[in-house]
Amino acid sequence: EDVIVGLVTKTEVNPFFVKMRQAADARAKEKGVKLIARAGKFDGDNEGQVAAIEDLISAGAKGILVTPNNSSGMLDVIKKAREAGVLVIALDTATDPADAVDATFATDNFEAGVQQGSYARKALGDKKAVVAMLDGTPGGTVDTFRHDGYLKGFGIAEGDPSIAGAAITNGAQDKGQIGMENLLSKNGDINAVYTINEPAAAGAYAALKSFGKEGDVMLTSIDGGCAGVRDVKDGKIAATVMQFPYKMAAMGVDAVVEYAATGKKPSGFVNTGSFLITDKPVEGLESKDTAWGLENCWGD
Amino acid sequence: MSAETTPLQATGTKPHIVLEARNVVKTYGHVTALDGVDFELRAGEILAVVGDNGAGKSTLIKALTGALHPTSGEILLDGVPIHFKGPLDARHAGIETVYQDLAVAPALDIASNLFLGRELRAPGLLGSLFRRLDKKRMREEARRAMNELKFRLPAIDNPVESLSGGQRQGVAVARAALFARKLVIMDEPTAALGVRETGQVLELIRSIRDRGLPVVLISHNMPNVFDIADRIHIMRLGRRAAVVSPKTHTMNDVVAIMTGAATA
Amino acid sequence: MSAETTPLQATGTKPHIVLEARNVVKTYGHVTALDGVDFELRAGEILAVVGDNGAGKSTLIKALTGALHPTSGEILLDGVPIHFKGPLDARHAGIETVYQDLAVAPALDIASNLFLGRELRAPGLLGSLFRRLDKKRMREEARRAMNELKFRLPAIDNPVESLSGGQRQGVAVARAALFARKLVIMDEPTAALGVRETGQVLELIRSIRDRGLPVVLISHNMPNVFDIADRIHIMRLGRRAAVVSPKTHTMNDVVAIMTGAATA
Amino acid sequence: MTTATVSPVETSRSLKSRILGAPSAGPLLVLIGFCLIFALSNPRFLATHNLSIILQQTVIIGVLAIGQTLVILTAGIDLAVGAICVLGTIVAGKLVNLGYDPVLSMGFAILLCTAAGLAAGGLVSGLRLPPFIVTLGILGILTAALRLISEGGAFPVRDPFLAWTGNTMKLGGFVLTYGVLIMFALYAIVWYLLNQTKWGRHVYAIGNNTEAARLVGIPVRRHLLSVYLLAGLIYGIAAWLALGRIPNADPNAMQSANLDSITAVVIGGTSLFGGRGGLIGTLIGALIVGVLRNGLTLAGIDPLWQDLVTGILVIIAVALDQMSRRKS
Amino acid sequence: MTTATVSPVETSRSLKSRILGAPSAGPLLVLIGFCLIFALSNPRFLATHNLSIILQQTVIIGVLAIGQTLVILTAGIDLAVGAICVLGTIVAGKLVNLGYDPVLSMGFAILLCTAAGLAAGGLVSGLRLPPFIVTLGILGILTAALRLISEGGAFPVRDPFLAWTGNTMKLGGFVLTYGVLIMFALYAIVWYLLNQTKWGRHVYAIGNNTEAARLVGIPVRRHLLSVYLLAGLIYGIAAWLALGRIPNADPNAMQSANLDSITAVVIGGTSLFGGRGGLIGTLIGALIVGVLRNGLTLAGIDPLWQDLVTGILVIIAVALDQMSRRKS
Ligand SMILES: Nc1ncnc2c1ncn2[C@@H]1O[C@H](COP(=O)(O)OP(=O)(O)OP(=O)(O)O)[C@@H](O)[C@H]1O
Ligand SMILES: Nc1ncnc2c1ncn2[C@@H]1O[C@H](COP(=O)(O)OP(=O)(O)OP(=O)(O)O)[C@@H](O)[C@H]1O
Ligand SMILES: [Mg+2]
Ligand SMILES: [Mg+2]
Repeated sequence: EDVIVGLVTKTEVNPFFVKMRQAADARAKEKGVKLIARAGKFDGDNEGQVAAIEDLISAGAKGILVTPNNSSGMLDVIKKAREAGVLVIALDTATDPADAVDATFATDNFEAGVQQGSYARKALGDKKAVVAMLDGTPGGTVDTFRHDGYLKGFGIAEGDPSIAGAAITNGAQDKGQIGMENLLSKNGDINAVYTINEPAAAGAYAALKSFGKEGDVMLTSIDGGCAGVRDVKDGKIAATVMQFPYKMAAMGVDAVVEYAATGKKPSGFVNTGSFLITDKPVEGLESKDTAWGLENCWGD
Repeated sequence: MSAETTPLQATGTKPHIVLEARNVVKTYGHVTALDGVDFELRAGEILAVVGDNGAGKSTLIKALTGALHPTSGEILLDGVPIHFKGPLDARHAGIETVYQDLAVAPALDIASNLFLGRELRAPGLLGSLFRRLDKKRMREEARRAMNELKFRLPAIDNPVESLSGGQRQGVAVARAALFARKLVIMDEPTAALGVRETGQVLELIRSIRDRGLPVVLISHNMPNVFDIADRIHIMRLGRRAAVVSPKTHTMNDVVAIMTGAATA
Repeated sequence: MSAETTPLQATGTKPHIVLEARNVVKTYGHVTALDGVDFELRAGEILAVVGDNGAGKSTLIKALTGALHPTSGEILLDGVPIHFKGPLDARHAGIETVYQDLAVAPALDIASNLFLGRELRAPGLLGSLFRRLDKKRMREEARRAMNELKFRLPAIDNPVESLSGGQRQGVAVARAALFARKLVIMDEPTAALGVRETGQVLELIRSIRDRGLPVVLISHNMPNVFDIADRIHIMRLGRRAAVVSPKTHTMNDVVAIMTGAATA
Repeated sequence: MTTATVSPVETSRSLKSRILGAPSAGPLLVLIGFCLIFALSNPRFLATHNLSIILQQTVIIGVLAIGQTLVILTAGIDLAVGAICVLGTIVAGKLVNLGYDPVLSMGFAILLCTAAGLAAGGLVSGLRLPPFIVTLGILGILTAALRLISEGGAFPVRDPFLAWTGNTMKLGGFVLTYGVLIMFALYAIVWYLLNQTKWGRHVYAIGNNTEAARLVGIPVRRHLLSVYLLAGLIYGIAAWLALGRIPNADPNAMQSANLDSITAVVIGGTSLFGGRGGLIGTLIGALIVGVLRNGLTLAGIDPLWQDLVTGILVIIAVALDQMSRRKS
Repeated sequence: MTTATVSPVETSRSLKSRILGAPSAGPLLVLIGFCLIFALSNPRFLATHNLSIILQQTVIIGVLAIGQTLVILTAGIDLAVGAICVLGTIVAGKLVNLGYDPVLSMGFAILLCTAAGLAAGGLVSGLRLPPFIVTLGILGILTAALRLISEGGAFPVRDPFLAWTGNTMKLGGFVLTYGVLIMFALYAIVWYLLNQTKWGRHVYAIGNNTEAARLVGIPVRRHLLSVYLLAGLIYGIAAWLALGRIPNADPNAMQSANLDSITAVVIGGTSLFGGRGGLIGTLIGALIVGVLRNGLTLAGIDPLWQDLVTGILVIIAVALDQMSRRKS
């Protein structure tokens, strides 16, 4: 019988997870194992993810890779899976407590937010900042980490008067655009924009352009998708923070294959890293240029 | 005022008036459906209400049963002014009505429609504590009631929407007859009925009167009206044109009043 | 087969049969609504169809107009077997019908309902190219048609749901009369009508016949039937019990056949 | 009409025709059909453990769909099912985490859900607003309120009472959670209410012809109120069941509960126009959705294709049901 | 009935009563009321630039809601609006990026959307399936298909023709995009179809009483097919407008388009039971939603609270409309 690797991502709506699944699929084919993937329906679909893990246990998966929608949402079912002898690895988002899973291959989203925020602050120079926050889905784990990280990196606290306003984008470009337009209508002095991900940034750019302000606003993002990196190269986005879903997925599949063959389990937290990508580096912040970014980006 | 107060006793020869309307007006936008209509139903009588199409007959009886709120005017039950908030109040007062549109739920079966709003509960704990319906008894009673009307019907648990027009009307008529405690109002109850079934319904109306309940019968069928009515209330243009007795007036007289060709 | 073929000429004394049904059966589950019914409508006649409630009259005419598909049996128009796929085909063949349930769209206004499915287009380019409705003309024609029936109606752009029962029926009758080219079928067209309005509709039926179109009239009103019909088709239990002439039979005879107390 | 009986009114229909004519016969056959196909594609599908999993996965949507069925039968629609249920999980979780008695906390949360249902019912019946708008508005209000109460994030709820519904028991070799039993009990109770009491009759009558219901003297507004209230209570109980499945309160959970519960109701053969359908169909509808999801995963269908296959199968399911109905 | 006229049938109603009685009068007053409140809370709201922004934000949902109105008027519901529109953006974008002629690409994409509408119409009218299930199924199928076509990710679409609808022009000091003009033109055309042609009459008749429509000889099935087909065409045009707003094809866009478009229709006073309502109301409904979102941001309301305020205001909007209607 085939070795079955289960993959449970947050949603199929976010290209980040789509790419993660594609990478896992490719790696599984390479290794001659079978990948069964499932996803939640929306950010926060804990029930959908729990059901997915249950189904994968039923299907006889050897190992399950999961990007939990929230860090404590599926502790019970993970426990059930491990008790049934299934290797469970958290990808992208750690569980709380972290040792609920066998191992975690993830980025530090808070740190990624800090990188985005620090860059924006430094790149603005000594200009007085007027910030717009384009959030994802309030309450989501990643959303909170990135948002808080950005503020920390920017050196301001929640509720700081330099924050001109916020909008909920659900990480979608259409909502990103509408949110940005309305915030610009409200305050034309906005000169720094946080975005939860690159689709939201694409929407924000469309709005900035229609206001003729695309040149003088510090638009930054997180993800490192190739479309996003190209936007950085084209100067639409000033900088983005790249993550490595391919890496996480491939490492995850490898670990399951190894476990199936030898019974050896990985353990602990493996930071797959995040890099600031920009063609306009600022002093005191390590960054890579878009040429490097395009080589290492995910997607196409 | 509760409608349950003891009826005033009829004094002298003046008969007791069970249901009365005074100067009732009902307008819809710029359409005046009732233009100050008066109405009197006496104890123990069959009162026919006749009039051209659109004369306001249905609107009048809807105003009487609380199915609509008159723009102005007064309605009295047993001489006491009442304000029905809806048909439920009228039902509580013992008034049963056959509306012209029948008021049936097409997807429900015949028995359910017959007992709609007056369902029977099972005897004993099942009924009182668990509020269980007595479906069997309702089915049986429904069958009995429809048989009494000599209606040929398909199975009693067929939905009403599968019935013929006359059969459907039969269900509505049987319902009103079954539950009336004070008076019955029927808006064109025989319009869709065959000759035999019409006869049965007229029979039924007489038997209701004989039980002591007055009946208001709206009908366009003059022979029927003259056959059965004690008095005839004639509507014209949203008003009462006249009240006549079938003994003193002919059908032609009544039609003439209805159409405005004559006055009473 | 197109229904537009030239009618066969009546040969000899045998009158030409316009619409015919042979041994039509319609069952719903275990209910047999039509149990092998035959039917013949002759050119230029008014044929009354009578029968108890549930005898199958409405089912029969629905089978004739394609509104339902018979379980078995044959239908012929001008002697040619036809298979109406739906009421649209019957309409194309020039058959207009007043259904017992009226078939009106309650939220649409009177004029729209009168012209439903037969809307008039504006003259000229507006109509032919832009397919614009001629609302003004439809309103006027509708007003004229309803006035002809001497119906008292509120404004012609009131929705049909705000009409009285009889007024609504008037709209359906006027529609059928306005558009018939071959024959008219009316299922209890006067059930909800007042005395005056009934007279008008009977008048209308006669005038349709005088235009050369045969009319099928379903009615429970024996005096009306005997007043107007050339022949009477009597339904009983889903079959044709008899076809009689009002000249040779009395009302009592007909009622007796209907109820099974006698045979023709 | 021809009847051979002496009495003009025929006796009741035969048992066979009643079963075949029952509105849930079609969906049931479809459910059985799907199960057979999945069993053939992967024998693990029929493992008692897997069947038990499917039941557990059906619990939340299954229970929410009871309330949705009630509302839809009155010709309404409820877009706040998920939000009200999440309200229950957040409030109960918050209170317990603050140290309040778990039973009281859960009770209070369920009460709050009932109140939310009552508010919806009040607006629908009192102001006669379209249920779509009322429940959409309540969805918006609750979405914001939940974020505010939970201070933006999900939090774990660790309490044995709140998690009790997730505990398992054995029933003749079959492992069930108490949640599954509660779901079946709720179906039984509401089925009884709908089919064996006056209250249920009136739900159907109102949905089928509101004006007729009013004219025969059914207190339509009060009745609508009671329907939404009961629905709210059921959503509150669903919150308890949800905590049993996932001991975690998340303001962003159950966003697809609206569509999922309506889907179960419609697949189960209940009309969105009200007055026609039933609860058994809804249970079957919810199971069909659960079986599809589980079965497709076990069959190893790529998730990209799962949406597609589910879309097609749902259409086929309803088409088969429709055809079987037209035949009878 | 008392009428002073000689003719028994009265003449048409007065102009005043027709305007006040028009079904969209209520929503219009609500829209004006909201605008006034927002203008008072922040003078920037009335800046021509901001008003123009609101119009631009309304374009996509506004156009999708035209198709949704048509479907709802026939007593249906369309859950595939967003998916069909995204199909258009992805196919057009993909083809252009592959080097095909932009006009032909867009034309082909619109054709494909029309075909999707036709498929929905075929299932609804041919197999007589509930529109809810049919469009839900198509939503699932398209969701999967879109991901397959786009290989999961969004991609930029750089073509002046596809982006043309986003270009601006000045109209007396007011900056408008061509997209906004196309939206108004579509409203005008479909309004004409609905109100001035036989086709539109029949849409209302079918939604109001399908059986009556069938009996008077309206070819109901064929007509339903044409409605879904036209809706699909409109969703295709919306795809072009969407590319004008964001020159980026994203398979994950428009997730909320179903709910948003239905909301616009219902706020606009069209009944979900079909046959009652109109297109003007929908336009106003879409604008109300846009104005709320923009106005609340300009008023500085925290986005966490915006859902709450929007929920309340939507209920109030419809309540006011309802009351004004009951008065008249
Ligand atoms: N809801 C309404 N809106 C507007 N006009 C109405 C409404 N209901 C009734 N009318 C009008 O009021 C008048 C009286 O109607 P009503 O139904 O009382 O007549 P009726 O005497 O019962 O007639 P019929 O014999 O045809 O049943 C009619 O002209 C009708 O058009
Ligand atoms: N859709 C249906 N399903 C089941 N039974 C039906 C259906 N339609 C009609 N029937 C039955 O068929 C029989 C004939 O009905 P039909 O409507 O033809 O009678 P009718 O002669 O027109 O009666 P009426 O004078 O009351 O209008 C009735 O017993 C009716 O219950
Ligand atoms: Mg009347
Ligand atoms: Mg009939």
